[in-house]
Amino acid sequence: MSKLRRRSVLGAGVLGGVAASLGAPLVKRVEATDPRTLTVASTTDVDTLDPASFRTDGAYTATTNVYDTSVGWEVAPSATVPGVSTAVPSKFVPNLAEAFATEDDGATIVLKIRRDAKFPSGRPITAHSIKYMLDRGLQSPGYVRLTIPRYLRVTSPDSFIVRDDYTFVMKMPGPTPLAYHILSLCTLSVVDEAIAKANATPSDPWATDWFRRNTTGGGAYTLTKNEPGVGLLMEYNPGSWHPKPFFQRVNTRFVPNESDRILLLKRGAIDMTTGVGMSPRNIKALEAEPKIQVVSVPDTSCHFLCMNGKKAPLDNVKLRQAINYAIPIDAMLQNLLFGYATQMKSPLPSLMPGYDATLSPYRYDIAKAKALVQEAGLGGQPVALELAVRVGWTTHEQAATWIQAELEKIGLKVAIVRETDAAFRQAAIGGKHLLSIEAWQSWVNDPIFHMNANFHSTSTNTNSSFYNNPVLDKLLTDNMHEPNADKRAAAVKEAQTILINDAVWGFLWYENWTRVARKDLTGFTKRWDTFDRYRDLRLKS
Amino acid sequence: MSALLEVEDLSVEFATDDGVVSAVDGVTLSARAGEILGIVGESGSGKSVLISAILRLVRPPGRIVSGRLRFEGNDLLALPEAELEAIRGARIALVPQTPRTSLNPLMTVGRQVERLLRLHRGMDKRAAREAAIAMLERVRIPDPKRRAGQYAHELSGGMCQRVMIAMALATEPRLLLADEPTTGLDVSIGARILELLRQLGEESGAAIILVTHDLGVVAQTCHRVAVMHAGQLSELAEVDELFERPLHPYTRALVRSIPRIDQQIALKPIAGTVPSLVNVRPGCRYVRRCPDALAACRRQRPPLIVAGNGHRVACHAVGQSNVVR
Amino acid sequence: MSVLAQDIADDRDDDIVAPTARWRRAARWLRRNPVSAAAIVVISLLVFVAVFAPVLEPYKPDVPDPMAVLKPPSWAHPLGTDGFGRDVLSRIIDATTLDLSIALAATLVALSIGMVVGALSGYRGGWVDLIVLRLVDVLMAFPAFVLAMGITAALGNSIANVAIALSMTQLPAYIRLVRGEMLRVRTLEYAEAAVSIGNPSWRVALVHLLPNCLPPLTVQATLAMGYAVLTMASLSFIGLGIAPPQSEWGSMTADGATYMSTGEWWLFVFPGVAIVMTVLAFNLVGDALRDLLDPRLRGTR
Amino acid sequence: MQFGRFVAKRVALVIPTLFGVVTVGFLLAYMLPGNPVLVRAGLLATPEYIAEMAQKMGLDQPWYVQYSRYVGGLLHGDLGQSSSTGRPVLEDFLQRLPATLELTLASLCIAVAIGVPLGVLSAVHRNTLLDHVGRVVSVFGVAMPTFWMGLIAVHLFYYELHLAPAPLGRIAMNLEPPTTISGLYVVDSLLTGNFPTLWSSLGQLALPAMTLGLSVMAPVARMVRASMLEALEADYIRTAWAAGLPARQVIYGDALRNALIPVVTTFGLVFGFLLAGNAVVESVFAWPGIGNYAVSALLTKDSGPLQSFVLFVAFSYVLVNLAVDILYGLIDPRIRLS
Repeated sequence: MSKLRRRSVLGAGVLGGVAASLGAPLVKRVEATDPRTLTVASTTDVDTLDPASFRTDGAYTATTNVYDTSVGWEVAPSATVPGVSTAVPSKFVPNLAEAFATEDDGATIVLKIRRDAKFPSGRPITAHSIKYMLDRGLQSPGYVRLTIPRYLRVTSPDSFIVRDDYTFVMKMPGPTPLAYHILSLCTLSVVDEAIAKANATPSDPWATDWFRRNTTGGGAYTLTKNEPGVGLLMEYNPGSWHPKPFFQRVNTRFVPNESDRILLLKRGAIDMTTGVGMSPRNIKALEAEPKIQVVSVPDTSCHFLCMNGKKAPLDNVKLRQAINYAIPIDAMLQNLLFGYATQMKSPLPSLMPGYDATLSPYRYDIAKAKALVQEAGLGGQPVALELAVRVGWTTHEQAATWIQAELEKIGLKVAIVRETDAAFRQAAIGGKHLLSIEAWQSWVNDPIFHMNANFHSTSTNTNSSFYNNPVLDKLLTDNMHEPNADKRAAAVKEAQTILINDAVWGFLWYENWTRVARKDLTGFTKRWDTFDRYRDLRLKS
Repeated sequence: MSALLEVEDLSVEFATDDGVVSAVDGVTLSARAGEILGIVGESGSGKSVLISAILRLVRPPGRIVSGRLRFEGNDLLALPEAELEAIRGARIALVPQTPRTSLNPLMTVGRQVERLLRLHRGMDKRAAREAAIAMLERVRIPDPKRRAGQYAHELSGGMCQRVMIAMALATEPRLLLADEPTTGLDVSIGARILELLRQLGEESGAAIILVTHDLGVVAQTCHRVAVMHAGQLSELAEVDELFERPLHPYTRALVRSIPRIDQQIALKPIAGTVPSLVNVRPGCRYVRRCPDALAACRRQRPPLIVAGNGHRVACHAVGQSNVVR
Repeated sequence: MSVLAQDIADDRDDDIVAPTARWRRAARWLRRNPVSAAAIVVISLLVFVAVFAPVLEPYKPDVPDPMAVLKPPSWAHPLGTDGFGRDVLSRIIDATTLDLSIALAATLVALSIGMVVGALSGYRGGWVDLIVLRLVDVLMAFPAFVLAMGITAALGNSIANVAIALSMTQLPAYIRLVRGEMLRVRTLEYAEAAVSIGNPSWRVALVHLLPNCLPPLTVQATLAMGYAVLTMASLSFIGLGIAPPQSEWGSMTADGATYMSTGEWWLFVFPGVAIVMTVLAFNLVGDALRDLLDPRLRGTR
Repeated sequence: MQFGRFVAKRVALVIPTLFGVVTVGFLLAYMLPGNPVLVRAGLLATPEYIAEMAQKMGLDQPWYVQYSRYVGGLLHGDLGQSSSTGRPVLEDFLQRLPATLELTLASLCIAVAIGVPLGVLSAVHRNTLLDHVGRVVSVFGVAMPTFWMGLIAVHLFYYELHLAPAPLGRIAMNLEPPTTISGLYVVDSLLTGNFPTLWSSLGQLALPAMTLGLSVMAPVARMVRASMLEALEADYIRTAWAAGLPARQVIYGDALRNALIPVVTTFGLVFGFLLAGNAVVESVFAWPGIGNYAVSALLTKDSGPLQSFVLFVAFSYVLVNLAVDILYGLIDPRIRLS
C-alpha cells in the first residue's frame, strides 16, 4: 500500500505547521530528569488521529504507537548497520492475531486473536473488534475504503465474519499475495468499538470527528497529552499485551525549523529525530558530533524525475531516454545526498522482490544524451521546459539545479518553478506539470502493487507520468493476484524491462531510512511504513 | 543712581552656512529701576537677539562675541549656568511676543504660574496656588480661580498675555523684558496690556525694557528710547527729546514716517531696505540708505557721542557738524 | 557727498549677493552629515555594481562546480562557495542587479499609481475620495507581509509577481501621502489660478499641483526601496521568494540558514550583510532627505 | 458628550474597512492555487473520493456561495474548520493567540524602551556624534531581516554562549505552563508567584522579543526624534528657559511630554509592523503563535486559518488605531475639550 510520505523539509525553505515548545534549561545540557523518557522532535504536527484516514507523518507516528494491527511485518537485525532491525520482504509475524492461516486455497484468511489483548478501557480485543475495524474502514471516507476493494476485491462487510469470539474470517473472491501486506498496514488498526459507537452521531456514524482528536488504541502506548502546535506525550499502556518497553514516556515535540532541531540535538535537548526534514549535508555534519549517532539503512523511498508522457516534447521516448543519460546521479549522490541514498536503477525500489539492477542501461553519459536528442529530432534550437519542485523540499530544489545545469548541455533550457504543496499536487493531477521531481514509497512491498499504482493507465492520481501502455496494463492486471510465484516473477521482470526501455521515469535515487539520535540509543526498527515503534527502543546500559 | 542693567559694546554673531551673521554690533545701553526703556527698530534689527543675549539664552550657532553685561552689580557673562537659572525668571523676567504659543499646552495656566513661585520663591503647593490666583487677579483676569484651571487654548490672546505677565511678575523681578508684547494683539487690547505693564512696573519699581517696532507704543509708554538699525544702536534719548529733535538720519526718517493727525504732510518712505547682515562690512550700516553719508561712515562704526542731556547718537555726520555741544 | 569708485563697487557687490554655489553648499552639508554621506556612497556603489555586474563577477554565478562545494572564504573565493560550488561573491554581485531592479520597479509602479490615485482623490474629493480612502484603509489594515505572501503564492514567485506583491504593499502609503499633500496644496491661491485659466481638473491636479507633493514622496520612496529588499528576503525565508537558481540576496540568505548550524556561516552571513547594507543605506538617505526637505527641521541649524 | 460622538464616528468608519479586509482576505485565500483536499487526501485518493471530500468541505460551490457562507459563519463566531489541525479555527486561534500577544507586547515594550530614549537623545544632542550613532543603531534594527537577526541571535546566544534557552516555544520543556489567567505566561507566573516558570518564560521570551522589538525600533526612534526637535523649537520652551527652569525639567519635562503625543499615533503603524514581523520570528523561535499558524496555512492552502489571521490582524490594527485616537484625546487637552 502506498502513500506519498509527506515530506515537508522545514529548513530555511519553508515553515512547517505550527511552532513547538520545547526548551533546554538555561545553561548546560541537563539530563532528561527521567532516563525512561524519550524526547523526539517531529517535523510535522498532528492533524488527525483517526487510524483509518490520511494524515501527516507526525500523526502516523503517533497512531502507529497508540494503535495496533492484526498482523505485523517481520523484522530482522541489519547485516550492515549495528543496532538496527529492518523488515524482511514478504514475511509476516503474529501481532493481535496470534496465528493466521488461509483456507479455500488462499481465498479465505483466518485470524486467531490473542486472548490477553485489551483496550485501555479494559475491554478485551476480540474478533468483533477486527470486524468493526474493517467495517468502519470500508464505509468511512478515508484510506482503507480505497485499498481493500481495489487490492483485496472485498467490497461488502459481509465478507468479514466472526466465527467465534477469538476467530475472525475474511472471505475474498480469490487468493491474493497482497492479503497479509494489507492487514499489516497501520491504517488497519483496531479501535474500541464501544467507545466508537458511544461517540457516533447520525451524521457521523463512524465517529470520525471524535477520532480526529481522541484515541482508543490497544497499542503499547496511550496518548496522555496533545497540544496542537506544541507536541504530544505518550505513556506506556499497562493493559497492553506488549512487553513493558524501556521508555515509559515518549515526549514528541513539534520543531518546524531545521536549524533549531540541529542545535537541540547538539545540546542534547532532544534524543532523536528523523532524517526526513533534515538536509543530508546537515546529517553528514552531525555524524562528526561526539554525542550523536546517525543510523542510516537503504529504504524503498523512490525519488524520480517525473516526465509527463502525454505532453510534447516528453511524449518522445528518445528525449526521455536522453534525459535519463543526462542525470548527474554520481555528483548528486556525493554532493547532495552524502551517501544517504543509492542510485535508482529500476522503477522498483531495490528492497522490493523482483528488483533487477541489470536491466537499466542508463548512466551519466552526456554524449549519448546529445545523440539521443538528435535522434529525437530536437537538435535544432534549444527546447524550453519547466521543472516543478515543492517549496521546502530542499534536496529536490538542489537536485533540480544540478539537473538544470546538465540538461542545458544537451539543448534543454529548464526553468525551475517552486510551488507550495497544495499547488504542486493540484498541477500534478491536472497534468499541468511537464517535468517535476516526485517521491513515492509503497508500504505494500509488492512489485505488481507498486507498478500498478505508478504506471497503470487507470491509476489516475498516482500515475503522475500519465503512462498509458495497454501491454503493461494487461500484464499487471493479470498477475496482480497470480498465486504462482514464478509466473508472477516473470511478469514483474517483463514489466520492469518495458518501463525502463520506455524511460517513463527519470531515475534519480532511493532515499535511505535515517535517524539522528543520541549515541547511546539503540533498538531502531525500520518497517515498510518507516514509522518508529518506540517500544523497540532502549538505551545501551 | 547706578543703572540696574548696563550693556556695554555688546556684539552677537551667528555662524551659518552662508557666512557669519552679525546680529548685534557693539550696543551700549542701560536700564534704570522704575523706568521703561523702549527699544525700537525695523524687524531684523537685532532687538529680540539683544533680549536673548541679556537673558544669556543665545544658543549655538549664535554666540556673544564681545561686550559686558552687568546686572545688579554682577557680570552676567561670567556667571555659571546654575546661577543664571537663579536669575532668569526670578530677577529678570520675559514677556514674549506670541502669548498663546508661549504657554505650555499641556499644563493649566495656573500651574505654570505656581511652579515659578515654588521654584524661585520656595513656596509650598498650597501657598503657591493661592499666590498664583492672586497674581492672575492682579493682572485683571476675571474669575481667576476658574481660569487658573484652564488651558492656553481656552483663553483669548489678551488673556494669555496677561497670564504671561502674571508669570513674569509673580517672582517680583527687578528687570522685565517685554519682547513686542502687543504685536500679536489688536490695538485696544494692546493698549490695556501696555497700561497694565506700566502700572505694575511703577508699583514694583522694576525696570522695564519694551521692545517694539511701533513708534506709537514708544511715544505712549516709554520714558527713554533706543533706536536700533541692522544690529547697531543709532540713537538713545528721552522720548520727547527724540521725537522733537531726532539727530540720527535714520531716526529723523522714522519720525517723519509717522502719520500725523494734526498736520497734512506727505509721508516720505525710507529709501532702500535693511541691509543683509551676512559677512557685513564695517562702518555704519545705514550708509546705503543715508542721505548724509560720509566716507568715514563706510570705514568705522560711528562712536556713540553725547548730544545733550542723556541724548546719545552714533553718526559721523552729526558728530562732525557739531550741531550740538 | 564724496563718491569713490571703490565705494560704488562695494555697493554693487552687496546688491548681487551671489548665492553660495549649490555644490559648495551640498559639500558642506555632506561634511556635517557623515552618516548620510556614507549612505549615499553605498547606494552609488550598489548602482555601479548593479550596472556592471557581468563584468565584475569573478566567476559565472550559476554554474555548479562539484570540485569547489562549500569552500570557506579564501583568496580564490573571497566569500566562499555554496552547496553547488558556485562563488558566493559572484552570486551576490549578480543578485545586486536583480534585487535593485525589482525594488526599483516595485517602488516606481507603486509610486506612479499612488501619485495618480492620491492626487485625483485628494483633489477631486467627494465619493471618489471616500472609496479610495476606504481602499487604502483596507490595504493598510491588511497585514502587508501576508498580502505579499498571498500574491506570490497565488501568482507564483516569478520576478514579475514578486515585484507586483512588493508594490501592492507600498501602494497605500503613497496614496495617503499624496492625498494629504494634495489637500494642503489645493487650497493655495495658485491652484485657483490654474483653474481660473480653464485647465480641466485632472490637468490641475496632475500637472500643476502634483509636483509640489514630490518632496515627501522622495522620502517615502527611498525608505520603500529598503523595505522592498527586506520583504523579498522574508518571502524567501518562507519559501515564496525568487525561484532558484536565480541568485537573489533574500533566497541566498534563507537557503544559507540551514548551513549556519553546521558551520558554513558564510552562506548565511554575507548575503545577509548585503541586505543590511542596502536597507541601511536607503533608510539613512531617506532620513537625511526627510530632514533636508522638511522646512521646519532645516530651519534649525 | 462630543467625545462620545467622536468615538462613535471613528467606530462607524471601522465597519467598511473590516468588511473590505474580510473580502480581500477571502479572495486571496480563494486565489491560492491547490486544493486543500489534495493536501490531506494524499496520492491514493481517487477522483471520486476527492470530489466527495471537496463537497463535504463545501469547496465545490461557486466562490460567491462560499463567500456568503464564510461571512455568514463569521457573524456568529464560526471561523470555519482548519484542515491542517482538524479543529475549528476559533479553537486553534484562542489557543495560539496569547502566545502572539505576549510576543507582540514584549517587542513593543523593547521597541519603546530603546526607541524613545534614543530618539530623545538624538534630538537633544542634534548633529553630534550621539545623534549620528543613535540614528545608525536604530536603523540597523530595521535593516536586518528579522529571520536573519533571529537565527544569528539563536546561534550566538543559545548555541555559542549558552546564555539563552533553546529557541523552542514559550517555556522550558520540563516545566508546566502557569495556570492560565491572562494567557500570557510571564504575567500569569507573576500573578501566581511561580518563579521558576517566570524565569523560564522570560528566558524564552527574551530573544524573540528582542529580535522583533529591534526591527520596529527605528520608526519609533525616528518619530520621537522628529517630534522632539519640533517641541524643542516651540515658543513655550523659550518661555521655560527664560523662566529659569532647570534644563532637565525643560527638556525631559515640558518638551518630552509634548513630543510624545504624536509618537502615540505611530503605535498603530508600529503595531502593524510587529504583526507582520511576527510570522517570521515565530517560525525561527518555534513560537506557537498565530503568525506561524497562518503562514503554514498559506502553504497548505488551509484557507480557514489564513482568513482568520488576516481578519484578526486587521481587527487589531483598527482597534489599536481607535485606542490610539482615544488615548490621543485623553492626554492632549486641546483635542479632549475641542
